[in-house]
Amino acid sequence: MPEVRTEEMLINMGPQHPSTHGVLRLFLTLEGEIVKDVRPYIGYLHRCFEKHTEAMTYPQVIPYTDRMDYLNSMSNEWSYVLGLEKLMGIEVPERVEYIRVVMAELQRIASHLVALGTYGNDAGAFTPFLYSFIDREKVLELFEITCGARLLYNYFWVGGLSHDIPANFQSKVKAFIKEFEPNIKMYNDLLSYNKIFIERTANTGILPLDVAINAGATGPILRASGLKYDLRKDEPYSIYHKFDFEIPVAEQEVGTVGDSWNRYMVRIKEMVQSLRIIEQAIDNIPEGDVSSAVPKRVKPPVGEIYSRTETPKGELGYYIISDGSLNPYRVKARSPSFVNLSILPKISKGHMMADLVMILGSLDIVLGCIDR
Amino acid sequence: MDNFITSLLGENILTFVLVTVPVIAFVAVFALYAVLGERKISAWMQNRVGPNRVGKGGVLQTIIDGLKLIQKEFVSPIRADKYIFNLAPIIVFTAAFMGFAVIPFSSIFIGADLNLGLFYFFAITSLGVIGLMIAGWSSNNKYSLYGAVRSVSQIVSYEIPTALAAIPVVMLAGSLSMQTIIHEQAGGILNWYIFGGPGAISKLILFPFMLTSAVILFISTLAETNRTPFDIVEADSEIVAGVHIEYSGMKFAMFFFAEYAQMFAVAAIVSTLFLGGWQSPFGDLIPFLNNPWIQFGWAISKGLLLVFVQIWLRWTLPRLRVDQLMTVCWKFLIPITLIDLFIIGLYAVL
Amino acid sequence: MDINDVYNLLKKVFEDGIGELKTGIPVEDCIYVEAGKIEAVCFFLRDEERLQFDALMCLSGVDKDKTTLTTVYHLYSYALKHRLTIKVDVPKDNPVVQSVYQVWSTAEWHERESYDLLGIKYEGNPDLRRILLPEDWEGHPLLKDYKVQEFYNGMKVPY
Amino acid sequence: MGILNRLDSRIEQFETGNLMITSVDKLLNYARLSSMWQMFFGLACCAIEMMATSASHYDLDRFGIIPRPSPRHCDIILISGTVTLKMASRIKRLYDQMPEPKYVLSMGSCSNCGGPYWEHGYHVLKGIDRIIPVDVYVPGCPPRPEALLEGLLKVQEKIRTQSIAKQIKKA
Repeated sequence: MPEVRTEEMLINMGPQHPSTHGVLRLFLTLEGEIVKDVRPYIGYLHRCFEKHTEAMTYPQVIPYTDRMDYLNSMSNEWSYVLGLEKLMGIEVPERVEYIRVVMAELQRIASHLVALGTYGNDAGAFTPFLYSFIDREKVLELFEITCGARLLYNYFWVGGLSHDIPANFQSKVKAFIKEFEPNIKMYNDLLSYNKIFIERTANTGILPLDVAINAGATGPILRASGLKYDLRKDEPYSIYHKFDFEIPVAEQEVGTVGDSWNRYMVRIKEMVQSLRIIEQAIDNIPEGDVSSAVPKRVKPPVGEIYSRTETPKGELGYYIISDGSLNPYRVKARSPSFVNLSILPKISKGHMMADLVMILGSLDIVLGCIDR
Repeated sequence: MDNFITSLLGENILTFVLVTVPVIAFVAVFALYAVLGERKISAWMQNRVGPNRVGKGGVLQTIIDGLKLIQKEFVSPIRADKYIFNLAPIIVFTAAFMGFAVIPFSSIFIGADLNLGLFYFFAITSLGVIGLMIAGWSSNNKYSLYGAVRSVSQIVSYEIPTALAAIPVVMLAGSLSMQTIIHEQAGGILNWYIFGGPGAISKLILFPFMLTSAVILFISTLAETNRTPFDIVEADSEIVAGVHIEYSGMKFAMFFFAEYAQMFAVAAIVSTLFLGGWQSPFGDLIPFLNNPWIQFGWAISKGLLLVFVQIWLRWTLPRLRVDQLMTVCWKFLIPITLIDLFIIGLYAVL
Repeated sequence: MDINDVYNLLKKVFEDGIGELKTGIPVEDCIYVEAGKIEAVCFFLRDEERLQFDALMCLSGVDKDKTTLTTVYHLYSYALKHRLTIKVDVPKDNPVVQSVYQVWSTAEWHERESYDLLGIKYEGNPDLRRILLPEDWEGHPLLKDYKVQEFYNGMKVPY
Repeated sequence: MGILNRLDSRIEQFETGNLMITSVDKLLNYARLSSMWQMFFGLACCAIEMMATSASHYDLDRFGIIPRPSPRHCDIILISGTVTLKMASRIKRLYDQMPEPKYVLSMGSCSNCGGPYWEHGYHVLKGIDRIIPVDVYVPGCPPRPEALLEGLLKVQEKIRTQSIAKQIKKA
């Protein structure tokens, strides 16, 4: 019998491709439908964040942090502002802390909703995407009545906030919680426990815990691999120690710990926990002034700090070096998506092309954050 | 008297034209409105409005889409195999349309009542896969090649359960002619083959098996028309747009057209085999409703109902993976249809 | 273990490989390590029972002054929940640092980024190419004396 | 341009507003403006607002605008976000792959002029109009969905003023 000649197929996926979530380019080596090798090429959205920080004053950097991970601007700002506050030794008023917690958790819900919707889209189910955007609009409206912007807020300032919350904010948030809570069950019925969806995602792209830690995975991806670790609990910043909430980790429910389905499911469960935090915080916002601690000139002493917070995508760290002037000497952003994407080649080899799309979607990357 | 036009005019060229034109017109109007229907139904399912600017409530949207597509430049990529590239949409469209020849719209109207009608239908619709194959191949695009390979493996595999699920009806009716099959189901909703066909004993015994066959036939025709959850041929999140990635303008519209025409064709086949085709569900209780002209309404509305189910499924379910698609076909559908076939065959012989 | 204990431990094992310990400035203390020893030191930090730094949080390149580039390693231990900052100084005219890719695979992309933006070369990195900027880009933008090129591929770069 | 190329020079003599030509013009323009298929393509922050605009709350489908993944099926490309120098050549190629007649909408300050990255953004293209022609600019960082809709309506307005005869002449 003559030998069958086989050839590897080299395919460029992206930078324009419906499921690369932006301008990511994947260089695939395929054997039929099986993925032999994946090489991510990034930098198509490199917007020179770090060079900009060196030319701007400290508060001017905040809008640029917004534009890094544009799906969770609030959390980006928080991490940066938190670092500066620690460096300058500013005590933030209690009211500010509460509002920040509420905003960050709302932002987490909004970000996870996009993750959910686009993930459904990757799987070929278009409807969850539209449902999740209906819910996301409600969150955006809350942001909009507070600071006027839908996407990029410039809301957290060093020592305070740009605006106080409006009078009807609390009642609106409560109304949102009431509307949104039953929808989570709807998403579970529509997508999470759909037989086809489970078949597509369970047991694909398994990331073992030791690899996850060694490769620097953080956030939902680390928790889906089975480690109960969340900066909000394990290295509590702000006032998270006051709230009672769980950290969702992967359980042996469907598939294997560390697979795509669990990465997706951890996010759904996190939304429930975020709602719990908001419920606890929203009634206890103390009276006070949100801008009393805002310094006129932000001029930290010579020094450096690595501040990190738990954003929806994982651990976002800013390494800020101050030389005592008005401009930062160096700001390095350690973005969660950047590290999480670097795991992709490790977990997608040997899967099919359709699985690769699902694995990439389960990492929930944002290219603005990767390329900065 | 299979065709009132034939009986009126006899067999001549005018008859053939007169028989073909209404079918073409129907398919054209159907395809246009199925696209619009799909957009409207999906909008309705997703809390949206859907197209509403062109005409009242957007009723002319797809016509205007077509008018726009006529104006588009037709790009043929420099590396594409030009003749085959241009031929492919025509093959796909023709194959989809030729199936309509044997679809009975009424007891007095059918394009051609072949005594091998069902066989002809399966044979001719699978020609479409050749069109898809050469479309994907000649585009000289890796994504469309993937689409082509996927479409061939998918459609060829699903031919088997489609045929196997249709055979029980053929055995019970004793004919491959579409009109005969429908005539066998006369006498109201309970005599339809989905409920086991005419005859009290056969209903009791055959109902579960015929129902399974009907469901399997519906599922595998979904796969043959590349509808979700089996739309891996044009899965946008994986291979962008599959075989028609390089087609623009009217050539692309022809693929679109063919897909929607085929949706109705397979729906009509399912309704002919299992839902009594043009038979009124009330049988002889209300003789007026079995009037040959009302029968058009029954045939079309049963088809549309099944098309609606196809659209409904598309906007609800995620899609399967290639290997899972094959697993469903070879490990589930084919064994189940074989068992079905055996039992129904046993019954038919006895 | 506080930073002094870590420092003493490292000093005992690696002697000359460890530079000074810097404390007192806000907010972070750090230990300086020789560029040629960093891989061994990191292996030790990861595998030593009392330290167990199993994760590299961040790796940053810094243009320290006119003659020096610095690589900063922020380490974290999930097992023991403590952190450590390590710095490696290299001269600008020969910026070569050992790669810590073998220790933490996170480092691969971080090192590529640092090479891309600052030009620090990491010896032993399996794939040391530019990561954010195009392959044919000139210069390393995060250097303080970086001059933007006028044209790239026929497109004007400055406003 | 498809059918228009075939009509070719015969049209030119009708240049000055022949009654029949204007009516055909109107119909064809109406077809083009009512069914602008958009490219399923996002760059940065603005892409999220673009997605929000096509989602249920704002619903671009009302205007007959649906996203298509392949550039060959598209009529309009929304440049939604910062264009970097590395990406610019790819966008140019995508634009070239689209069949005529095609339209470009530049969404957001970044693609209009570089936006907040205009000064120190060494890797940002300062305006998409440096590589491809733009029909409508929508300002904002990012523009609200309403602003994007307004921009799309402006594109429709522009199409409404086009004529077969004039286009042939230009080409």
